[in-house]
Order: sequence, then C-alpha cells, then structure tokens
Amino acid sequence: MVDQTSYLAGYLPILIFLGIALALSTAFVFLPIGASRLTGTYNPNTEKLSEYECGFPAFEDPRSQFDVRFYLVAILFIIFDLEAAFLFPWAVSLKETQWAGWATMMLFLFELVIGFIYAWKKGALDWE
Amino acid sequence: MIGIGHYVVVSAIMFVLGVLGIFLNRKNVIIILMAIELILLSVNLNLVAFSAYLHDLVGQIFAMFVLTVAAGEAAIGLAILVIYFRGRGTIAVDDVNRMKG
Amino acid sequence: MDFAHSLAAISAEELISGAGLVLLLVAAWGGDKAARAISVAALVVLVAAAALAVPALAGGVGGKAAFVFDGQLRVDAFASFAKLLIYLGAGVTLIVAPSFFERFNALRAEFPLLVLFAALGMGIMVSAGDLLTLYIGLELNSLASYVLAAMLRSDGRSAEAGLKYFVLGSLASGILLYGVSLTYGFTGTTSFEGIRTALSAGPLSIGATFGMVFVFAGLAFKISAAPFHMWTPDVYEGSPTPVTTFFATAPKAAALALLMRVSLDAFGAHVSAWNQIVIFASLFSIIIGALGAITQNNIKRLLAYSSINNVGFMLIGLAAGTPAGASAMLVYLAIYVVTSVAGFAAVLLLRDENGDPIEAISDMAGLSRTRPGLAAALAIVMFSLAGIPPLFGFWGKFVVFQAAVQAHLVLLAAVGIAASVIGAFYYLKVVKVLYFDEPADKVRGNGDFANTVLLALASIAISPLGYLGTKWLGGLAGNAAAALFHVV
Amino acid sequence: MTPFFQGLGLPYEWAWTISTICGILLIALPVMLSVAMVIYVDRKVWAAMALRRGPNVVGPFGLLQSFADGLKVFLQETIIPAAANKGLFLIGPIVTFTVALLAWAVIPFNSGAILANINVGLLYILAISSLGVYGIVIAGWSSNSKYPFFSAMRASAQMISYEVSIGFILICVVLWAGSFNLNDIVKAQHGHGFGFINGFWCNPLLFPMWVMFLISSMAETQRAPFDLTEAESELVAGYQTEYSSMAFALFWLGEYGNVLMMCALNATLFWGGYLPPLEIPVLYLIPGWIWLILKIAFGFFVFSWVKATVPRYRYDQLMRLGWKIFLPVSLLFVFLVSGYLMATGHFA
Amino acid sequence: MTGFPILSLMLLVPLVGAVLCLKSGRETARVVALIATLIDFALGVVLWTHFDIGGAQWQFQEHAALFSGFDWKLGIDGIALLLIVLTVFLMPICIGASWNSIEKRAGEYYAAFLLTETLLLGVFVAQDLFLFYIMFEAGLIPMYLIIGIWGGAERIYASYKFFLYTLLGSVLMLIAMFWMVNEAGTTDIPTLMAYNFPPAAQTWLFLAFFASFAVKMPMWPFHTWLPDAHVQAPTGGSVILAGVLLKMGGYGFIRFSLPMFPVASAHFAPLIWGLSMAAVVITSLIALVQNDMKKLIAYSSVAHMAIVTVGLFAFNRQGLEGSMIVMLSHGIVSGALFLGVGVIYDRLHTREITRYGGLAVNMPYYALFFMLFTMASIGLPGTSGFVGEFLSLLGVYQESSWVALIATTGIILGAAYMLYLYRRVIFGEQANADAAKLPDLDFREWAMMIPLAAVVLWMGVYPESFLAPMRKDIGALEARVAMAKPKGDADVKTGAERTATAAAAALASAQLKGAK
Repeated sequence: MVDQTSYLAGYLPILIFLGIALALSTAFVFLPIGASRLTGTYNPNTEKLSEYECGFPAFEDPRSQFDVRFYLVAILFIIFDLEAAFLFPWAVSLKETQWAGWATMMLFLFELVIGFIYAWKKGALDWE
Repeated sequence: MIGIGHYVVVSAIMFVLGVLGIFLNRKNVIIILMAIELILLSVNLNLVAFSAYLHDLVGQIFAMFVLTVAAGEAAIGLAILVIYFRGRGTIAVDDVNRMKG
Repeated sequence: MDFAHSLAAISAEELISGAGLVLLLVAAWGGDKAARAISVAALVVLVAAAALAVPALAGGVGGKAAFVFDGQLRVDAFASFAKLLIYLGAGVTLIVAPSFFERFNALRAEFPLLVLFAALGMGIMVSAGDLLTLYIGLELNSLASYVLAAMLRSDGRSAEAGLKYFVLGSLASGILLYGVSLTYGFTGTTSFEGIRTALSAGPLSIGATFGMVFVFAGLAFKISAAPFHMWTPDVYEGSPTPVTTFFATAPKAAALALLMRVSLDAFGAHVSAWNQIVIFASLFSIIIGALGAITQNNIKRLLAYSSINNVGFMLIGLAAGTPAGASAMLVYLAIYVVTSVAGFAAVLLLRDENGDPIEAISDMAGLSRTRPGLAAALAIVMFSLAGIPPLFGFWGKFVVFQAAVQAHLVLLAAVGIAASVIGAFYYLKVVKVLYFDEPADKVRGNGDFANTVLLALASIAISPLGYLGTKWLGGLAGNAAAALFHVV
Repeated sequence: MTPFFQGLGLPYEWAWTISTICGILLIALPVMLSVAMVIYVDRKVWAAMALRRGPNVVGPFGLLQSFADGLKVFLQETIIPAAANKGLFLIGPIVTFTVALLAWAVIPFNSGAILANINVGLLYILAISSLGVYGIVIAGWSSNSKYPFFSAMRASAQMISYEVSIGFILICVVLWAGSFNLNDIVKAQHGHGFGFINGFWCNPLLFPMWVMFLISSMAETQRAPFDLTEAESELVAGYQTEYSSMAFALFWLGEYGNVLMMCALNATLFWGGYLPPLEIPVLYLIPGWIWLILKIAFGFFVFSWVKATVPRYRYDQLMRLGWKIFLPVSLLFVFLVSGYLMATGHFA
Repeated sequence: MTGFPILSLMLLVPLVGAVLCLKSGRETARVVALIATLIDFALGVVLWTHFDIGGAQWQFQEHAALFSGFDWKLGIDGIALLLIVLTVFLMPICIGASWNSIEKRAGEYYAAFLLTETLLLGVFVAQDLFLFYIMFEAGLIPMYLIIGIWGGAERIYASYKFFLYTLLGSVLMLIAMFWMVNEAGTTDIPTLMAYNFPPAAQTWLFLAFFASFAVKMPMWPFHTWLPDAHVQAPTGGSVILAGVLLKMGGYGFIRFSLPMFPVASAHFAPLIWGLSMAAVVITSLIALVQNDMKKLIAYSSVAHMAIVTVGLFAFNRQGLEGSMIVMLSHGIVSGALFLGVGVIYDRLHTREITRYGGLAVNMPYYALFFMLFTMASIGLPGTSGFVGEFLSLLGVYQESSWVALIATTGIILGAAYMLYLYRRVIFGEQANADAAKLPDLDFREWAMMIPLAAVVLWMGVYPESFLAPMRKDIGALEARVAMAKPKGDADVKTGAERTATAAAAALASAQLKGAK
C-alpha cells in the first residue's frame, strides 16, 4: 500500500490530509445547522431568507451582467500564468540546458513581453 | 495495482463523455466549451500516463503544450461567445441557427 | 544538423514571426488607422517569405537534409510547395480584405496580423516532422482563424460562424489529439520518423489503429472532408468574404498537406490500413459536396460545398498512396487554390448599388448582360471547378484520376468521376443563372481595382492557357512529392 | 514518527498511517488554534496602533475573545437565503477552509519535519492557493445576491492578477535554489548572505522580489490595504454578506489561515524557514520549528501593522499595481536573476 | 505544304475570330465570323487538295511537347480529312443561317460558334489521346451556351440534358484512357490503334468508350437528349449539332473502339446491332408522329446514326465505307433539312407542321430544295443518302441478314415520315393564311442552299471523290478488325475486292501473332 520508492507516495499524506480537512470543515458547516435546530435558534422567515439589497427588494437578476473587464483579466491571467507554467520546469533544469535553454526562454519571454506591451497599449490593463 | 490500461480506459471514457457532451447538449454553448476541455483533459491523462509508462518525457511536454493551447483556445472561445451573445442575446445551442441549408 | 543550420533553414518562419511581432507593436501604436499600411507590410513579408521558401522547392530538398531541430521540422520541397500555396492564399486575403472591411468600418489593424500568424502556423504545420510541432502549428493557425471568422462584429452571421468554427475546430483538434496520444502511447514516440519505424516492425496494433483513425478523423475535420464537413457551409457563409477566401485557400492547402505528410510519412508503412478511410472519405465528400450544393442559393455556401467536393477528389490522389498520387494531389491543390482565389475575387466584386455584398445566386441572374467580364470569370471558375476541359480545373482531376488508375484504383476512379457529373449539375446551374436568365440587375456597385486585377490574373491562370504551365507545375509538384517519399 | 509506532509492534503500513494522521492533526489543530489567536493578536495590534485597548473583557487581556466569538457563531442560526443555490452555498466555505488547511502539508517545520516531502512543494502551494479562488467564487455566485457576486468577481480578478506576479517571483527563488522542494529551498538559504545570514531576503537581486512577494501576498489574501472584496463601505461584507453562523466563521478562519500560510511561505522562501536568522551555532540550540513560528509571527505582525496603517487602495490602483508594475518588474527580475546565474556560472 | 502547321492554323483562325467577335456588335461579329469560317473553309480545301491519297497514313503531322502528360500532336488520315472538310464546309453555312435570326447577344453567339468550330476540328485532328479528350469534352461548353442562351422555350432543360448526358458518357471514357495510357505507356493515338490490349480489359475499355460515343452518336436508348437539344437550339446550332457534333461519336468508334478493342468490338457487335435495330424501328416510328419539324428531323438523325453503327460493326470494307459516307451525307442532308426548317421558321417563328401547308405555291424554289434534301434523306439513288445506306446495309448483310433486313425497314419508314412531312408542309391546302404569304428564298438562303444541294448530288453521283481519300485507312482498319471479325451468316460475292481483303486480314493476323 505504501510504496516509499515511488514519488507518488509522497502525495498519500496529502490525500489523507484532504480527507481530514474536508471532514473537519464539513463538520463545522453542518454541526451548527443541527445545533441551531436543537437549541431553537433556527427560525427562518421570508424577510430573513431574502437576499440583502439595501432594504428594498431586488429588481433584477443579480448575475445578469458584470463588467467585461473581469473577463479580460481572466484571459490575461490564463495567458500569463501559462507562461509561468513553462518557466517552472525551465527554472529547475537551467543547470542542464545551459545557455541554449536560457536563450530560448529569454526569446520566449521577449515575445511574451511584446504581447504584454500590446495588451498594455490597447488598454487591456487599464481599469478605468 | 493500477496499470496503464486503467488510465487508458478512464481517458477513453472522458473522451467519449466530452464528445457526447458536444453532440447531445442542446442547452448551452458554455457546456460545449467545457466538453472540449474534458476532451483535452482526457488527452492529457493519456499523454501523462503513457509518458510515465514509457519512461519518456515527451508525453509530459506534450501535455504542457496541450494545456497552453487549451487555455488559449478557451480564451478565444469565450471571446467569440461574448461577441455572439452581444449580438443574439442567447447562448442556447438550438439558437445557433441563423444559417441553414 | 546543428542548431545554426536549423535556424537558417526556417528563415521564412523567422521572418514572419519577427515581422508579425513588430507589426503587432505598430498595430498597438498606430491603431486601426494603420491597418492598410500593416496590410501592405504583411503582404511584403509574405512575398519575402515565399521567396525564402522557393529554393528548397526548386532544389527538390528532401530526406535527412531537410531535417531540422532534430527532426521536429522538415524543411523540404514538399513543405515549400505547400507554403507557397499558403502564402498565396494569405496574400490574396490581404489584398482583398481592406476595401471589404472598410465598407463596414471594421478594418482592424489586427486583421493582417492574424492572417500573418495563421500563415505562420500553417507553415509550421506543413513542415512538421513530429506530432508536437504538428499540433503547435495546427493550433496557431486555428486560433487565429477562429478570430478571423468572427472578425466582422457588426454581422451576426460572422459571430455565429466564428462560434461554429471554434466549436467544431476545437472538437477536431481534440479528436486529433486523442489520436496523437494513442499513437504516442502505442509507438512510444511522437516523431514521424519514429512512428514509421515503430509501425513498420509488424502489423498495426489495435491501439495504434485507433490512434491512426482518430488522427485521420481530426484531420478530416480540418480539410472538411465528409462526414466531418458540417461546419464548412456555415463558416464559409458566415465569415466575412475575404476571410472565406482565406479559409478556402490557405488552411485547406495546409491541412491537406499535413494530412499527406502524416499519412504518407508517419503512417506510410501501412498504406492499406488507412487508404480505406481515405477512399471512404473521398467518395463520401464527392457525393455530399455535390448533392449538398444543389439546393444552395448562397454563392459562398455553394463554394463551400464545392470545396468539400473538391477535397474528395484530392483525397483520391492520396488514396493512391504513390508519389504520383501525391504529386497529383499537389497539382490539384494548387489549381484549386487558384480557382478559389478567382471565385472569391469574383464574389467580392458582386456589390449592389450601395456597395453592399451580394451573395444570393438568384441576384446574379443575367449578369452576363450587365457585367459580361465578371460573368465570364465566374463561368470560367464554375466550369473549372466542375473540371470541364479545356479549363484548367480539368487538369487537377486529370492527374488525380490518372494517379488513381496507375495505382490500380480503377473502380474508385470510375465511381469518383461518375459522381463528378452530379457536381457538374450545380456548377451549370450557376452558369445558367448567369447566362440564361433574365437580368435581375442587382449587381451595380463598382469593385475595386486590386480585386479586378486579381480576378483577371487568376482567371487567366485557370483558363486553357494554364495548360502551358503543366510542365512547370508538374515538375514542382513532382519535386515536392518526391521529397515526401524521400525518407521512405 | 513511524519507527516509534513500529516500536509498539505495529506493522509498517499501520505505523505509517497512524503517524501520518498524527502529523496531520499536529498541523491542523495548531493552525486552527493559532488562527483563533492571531485574530485576537490582529485586533490587539490594530487597537494598539490606534491607541485603543482592543479586546480586553473575555479572559485575561481578552485572550479568550476569539473563543467566545467562536462559540457564539457556532450557536447561531445558519441562514440559507431562499434564492441561493443551497448545495453550492454550503460548499463555498468548506472549500475555502479545506484549502487553507491543505497548503500546510508541504511546509517544512524542521529539517525533515515535513508532512509530505514532495519534490514540487512550491508548485503544490501555488496550485492549492489557486483553488482558494473557487471557495470565494462559489460563495459569491451561489448567494444569488448582488454584493456577494460583485465581491466574488473582484476577489477572483484580484487573486489571479497577483498570482501571475507571485508565479514569476517564485521562479526567481526557484532559480536560485534550483529546486521546488521547500526543504531544499530552505537549505539553499543556509548562510546565503556573506555566509552569515540565513535567508534570500538579503540577496540584492531577491530583495525586491521579497518586497513584492510580501505585498502580493497581502493582495492574494485580500488583506488590507487590498481588502476590496469585503470593502464594507461599498460591498457590505463582500462575498460573505449572506452567510451566518459557522459558515461565516469558516471564511474568517480560512482567510486568517491563508494569511498565516503566506507568512509561513514568506518565512520559508526568504527568511530561511526553520533556520535561525543568523549563522551562529548557539542559535541552533533552539529547535527549527520555533524559529519558523517566530518568523511567521513576525510576518503576521507586519500584515497587522500594514492593515492598521495603510489606507485601502482603489480597485483600479490595485489592478494597476499588479499588472503594470509587479508583472513587468517580476518578469525583468526573472531575466536578471537567470542571467546573473548563468553569467556567474552558478550552474556550471 | 510539309512543315507548315496548317492544322494548327485551322484551329487558330476560328479562335482568333471568336475573340474578335466577343467584343463586337452584331454587324461586325457576323462579318468576322463569316470571314473566319470562310478562311477555314479555304484552308480545308487546301488540305484536301494537298492530301496525298494513298500516301502515308498520317499526314500534316505536327508535334510540340508543350504539356506534361500529353502533347500537342496533330495529324490526319483520310477519315479525319473528310470530317474536317465537312465541318469547315458547314460552318459558313451555319453562320449564314444565323445571319438574321440571331439578334440578341450576337457577338457572343458568333464567338461561341467559332469556338465550337475550333474544338470540333480539334477532335478530328488530335493525335494525342488526351488532347482528343480535351477537345471532345470542351465542345460541351460552347454548345451548352448556344442552346441555353439562344435556344427556344425549353432551352434550359435541353441544355442541361445535353451537357450532363454527354459529360457522364465521356468521363467514363477518361478513366479508360488512363488505363490504356498506363498500360501502353503512350498517349499517341496511332500507336494505341496498333496496340493489343488484353482481351479481358478490352471488354470494359470498350464499354467505357461506348458510354461516351453512344451518347454522342446518339444510340438508342441514349438518344433522348438529342430531340430536346435539336428542337431548342437555334437553326445554326441545330445544323452544327446534326451535321458535325453527332459525327464525333461515329468518328470515335472508327478511331478508337474498333481499332483499339477489336476483340471487344466483335464481342459486343450483337449488342450494337440490337440497339441499332431498335433505334431504326423505334425512332422512325416516333418520327412518324411528330408535329414539330425539328423534332422529326432529330429522330430521323437517330435512325440514320443507327445505320452508321450497324455499318461500322459489320467489320468489313463495305460497312465501314458506307458508314463514313452516311455520316458525311447525313451531315450535309440533315444540316440542310434543319436549314430548310430554319428558313421558314425565320419567317413564321413556328415549327408546328400544321401551321404550314402548300408552301410549294408561293415558295417554289424552297420546295425544290426541300424536295432534294428530303429525297437525299430517304436515300434516293443519285443523292448522297443512297450511296452510304446501300454500302452500310450491304456490309452488314454479309454479317447478318436479319440485321440488314430490319435496318432496311428504316429506309422504308424514313421514306414514310419524310414524305409525310413534305406533303404536309409543302403540298396540300394553303391552310394558313400567313403561311401562304411567305416569300421565297432570298439571296442569302440561295447562297446557303446551292452548295449543299451541289454536294448532295456530287456525293450521290460520284462518291469516289469521297471514298478515295479514306480507302487506304478503311483498309487498314478492316485489316485490324479482321482478327476478331465475327463469322457472318450471309455470303455475298463482291468480286476480287473480297479476296484482297481476306489476304490483308490474314497478313494482319500473321503480324499480330508475330508481335505476340
């Protein structure tokens, strides 16, 4: 069951941890629900169960629309975070790849920077 | 013990789910995008499993590239979907039918 | 092959990517006002890249000499041939696009760049010597193409075309990739050379067969071969016409070239395993393309079905699995690209009095009386697509069927050519509308000069005068095909 | 611990499992406990800087204040808004808290005292902290109410924005340490400064990275001055608006857990982790985990200090800082650090 | 003349004329077209006079390796020569027929016409298999346009039918050609004519070629496009269709099917006879009940072409020569008949037989000419029709008396429907007032009728002029097919000729054996 030689075995404690943490937090969420019913604090009514809206009833679907800039940020994140994903293996293997690896990655970063400049110039990074 | 066969089977199941998700889904284009991601995920699972099985790094490198492209694809797909939504006000699959013939 | 040699060998790609990056910055600072200038610059870049690609083609480079970056890329005559077609398609798009988009106030500085990057991706695709580079090239092309399809934001059809192209294109990539992953798993390598070596060791394993089938299915999507053709009509119709021009030429050439390389190189050891797939796809495409077109009233849709139909014919050359077949396929491809250029250049010239594009075939009624030149060009295109001699389109079918017969696929050739008669029907229909019907007199707007010149040049190329080029074209295609088989 | 349990006559597998569970509990319980304590500390520091007294009623010096609060929320009614997606509404806090705990699995408390000594520990932490976004987005979305929704959008945008530059910063560290394993990274800091100071922070090329990391980690955990997600003046209470009882408390626990996590990461990556701050043999008498805790505590003090003194950013300023300053600068430093390392033959 | 590319020049002249016409108005265009066709006719006369009868089989050869896969290779033998002369002879007459009747888009009309001429000549002069094919099929485009643009009410249906029928036939032939070229390693027609394809392959090669030529010919039951096309085409188009286009099928049989696949030809001869017999009887009967003059003549064409096929597949000199003469004669006569219909159609704009009657009264000269052509069509001795039909039937009689018997009924039925037509149109009551007022032939029409009539009589009285140039070629062909000749059921003595033929056949088969 526990094969110490496999590098995957290092993740087994994490799996167990995940189980325990999930159990703990689930308990934290559901125990009070039970407790409140026992103690009698559980007393819902329509007002209480309506969403918070500064005192008057909501007049539109809260999820209907949101700023497109959030979406833009998400796309930029995906792009740049993936560049980082390429940097990670590169960073630990620079020892082996030496200058060729370095130059290649710098070229890659250079192109990334051009894209970055483009996005900047196009106003994708502005929040105004 | 979990062998390469298990990975391939899981990946095949995911792949089929993804393809079915595209063809059977009539509700929402977003679900199609998710189905595409599922297909790519199954591919990655395959690649990584084979890579480990063959003791060959190419599969993992390939998976990295697939991830990258998948991200780019998702970004572009969503962008097109936004444009589409602005024009049509719906992203239901059944409504993507302005052209027929 | 050392690193410096590799870098020198891909100079065309380096030029395009470098110029693309520079122009990207120009686009960022210049904005849409600079779009025309960028288009011109991009065109110059493409011409220069084409010039860089010529020596490999003329020299018939092939085999190990063409392996660069440890076999990741192949800079051989075959790749050059395909690249020239790709650059031609991209260049034509850049010529016709500005005036089209300016009408809608939608000429974006990014447009030429996307075309450029798509061309770059296609260049990588056709030079790929490894499934990894194949995929990178394919996606670089696809991602740019998705955006191109949705470029005309004021037109709802454009966004829909983009969406459809995206969804089905990604699905195709996914299927292809799945096949790639299986191929990798069952052969242990992703390089074409390695795959061929691994597969030639014995009979095809089940897993590798699955991999191959998925790879072929994915590529069939990309070349819009039936039964994976369903996106084509919608995308062709919905996309802005210059973009449709692009789709009908460059990516088609690239995807077909890629299919050739994968099937003849990587899976070259098992021709009999895949040529059933190819034969099926070929006949199915010919028939679907022909039948589907009959009811169409939109010229772009019709050309889409026509492209499905023509892909079917090209696949006959592939099914032969011989150098002659490959060469024939390339000749057909070249002729088809030029014919498409002529066809779409003509479609772009169809404008009503407000300058809005006309796409309905019925609106072209009696065009021969109001616009004899344009009508004649369209008729030439139609007859050429139908493969009626003496127009040059016949030559493509000629060489393809000849190759098929030489490869003892007489029955396939017979069925295919008989089905081409169905196709002739709808081409004739267009000619009928143009020549026999009473003038609808809808086409009134003036086309621009560049379009007209393009149309004239392309029409001359596909006119009977084209036959004078058969030796030259055949020689180049032969070089290219030989390079493809050089490694076998 | 495994040998200890094996000594009790258990077979290896059982011994391993029990010791692992013990290890997990040894991490999880103190973290939860310390979260309760740091909330108290936070309030105290904050109060002190504002020349107030802070919590001082419950228990000596108000030490039990957090526990009292905890008990109170535990006994509260869990309100689930009628319009909410019930399942997701409850999953939100579970995800947040679980994730906040999980990251601790790879933090080395002492040489070898690490729950899961995986070779990509740093990547693991990045992955886990990315998951944190889910808890918040799920909470904001499932509430089906405007303020939580806006807050969730803001939170996710903010977190992912800073994650980009954090990624590049970490690459600088990894370049220098040559490993993703946190234990190795700590070891690489041994005597880094003139053979005397343990920690990357004193490296001129990494010092700016450290500063940026500190700031980014505040943004990443939505701490002041970047606490725009719960900016009470505009968004009521952000994504937690509709929450009550322990579900609400779990967000707080998760948030502080993340803050502690960031402090621990800061200590591990830049301050030498469980190593003493200075390379003096005497200091090694004190166990490594105490050094680590001290460093975490100091880090938390800095967080608290900033919260008490720096005014809240506007959202556009926040985004500008992340995208237009941190991102290019951290990219530049990837170039500089790797270039320096190559040029000096660090890897030769 | 050796060395001078007269054949290319003949192809070029109409092509240049076509380009010139395209942009000209009606007046200029028809003059240009007339001049171009007359030049070509003159060249045709030069060609005939310089043709060395009894000399080399292939004359006026040209060769330029311009293309990959096939060559620009021209050359004619006697058979081709006669068909070329027929073409260049009919062309000016077609232009004349269109002189006034074509009003709309005249420039394009004449351009299409001249293009057709080039392609038709190309078919007859091509000595490269693929060059032949290109010319053969390219002819579809101008004819499609001629029928579709300038045709009658049903023109669109007719043009589609014409195009698709013939296309379907010829694409199959293309595949067969690929196979042949692959097998024989050459595209040279003379070489291929002497090549012995494996008998098994000959069968399907023959069928593929048959598909093309049978449609072009047209043979029953592939003829249905013809009445439609004829009826809808303008007069000039009908003349060229009937006069020359149909001959391409017969030419194909003579040039390809028979010499290249003799074994299969013999094998399928009964099939062809069967179809031809059916054609003769059925189409003649159909012709009998037509109300439309053009349709009637069109059906009669099918019947006449059946006589041609019967003769061709008789595998002897009489049959082959007869078929050639029938083709030439039919080219002239049916062209003339269509012209005759055109003359009155131009005046009354109807082809309904019942709308005419008693034309002999006010149009005596017209009646005279029409009489001559009608008689020629029937095959009255002294006219061109007699010679060909007699030879054909004689030829086939040697093979099968039954076939000859039934084919001969075609002559009788032909007499019936033609005379019936003549009676209804020219004689009888002047039932329609407008028809009674029609003026007689004008100068232009005279100019067209005279040459046609002259040739009809010439061919009828002295057919040797036409037989001589092709005698040697027919002999070679006969020798070639002799090896597969089916045994006939009748024995007709035709003098010394026969033994000579037998000797030639024996020699040919000996050569064949030697080759093998």
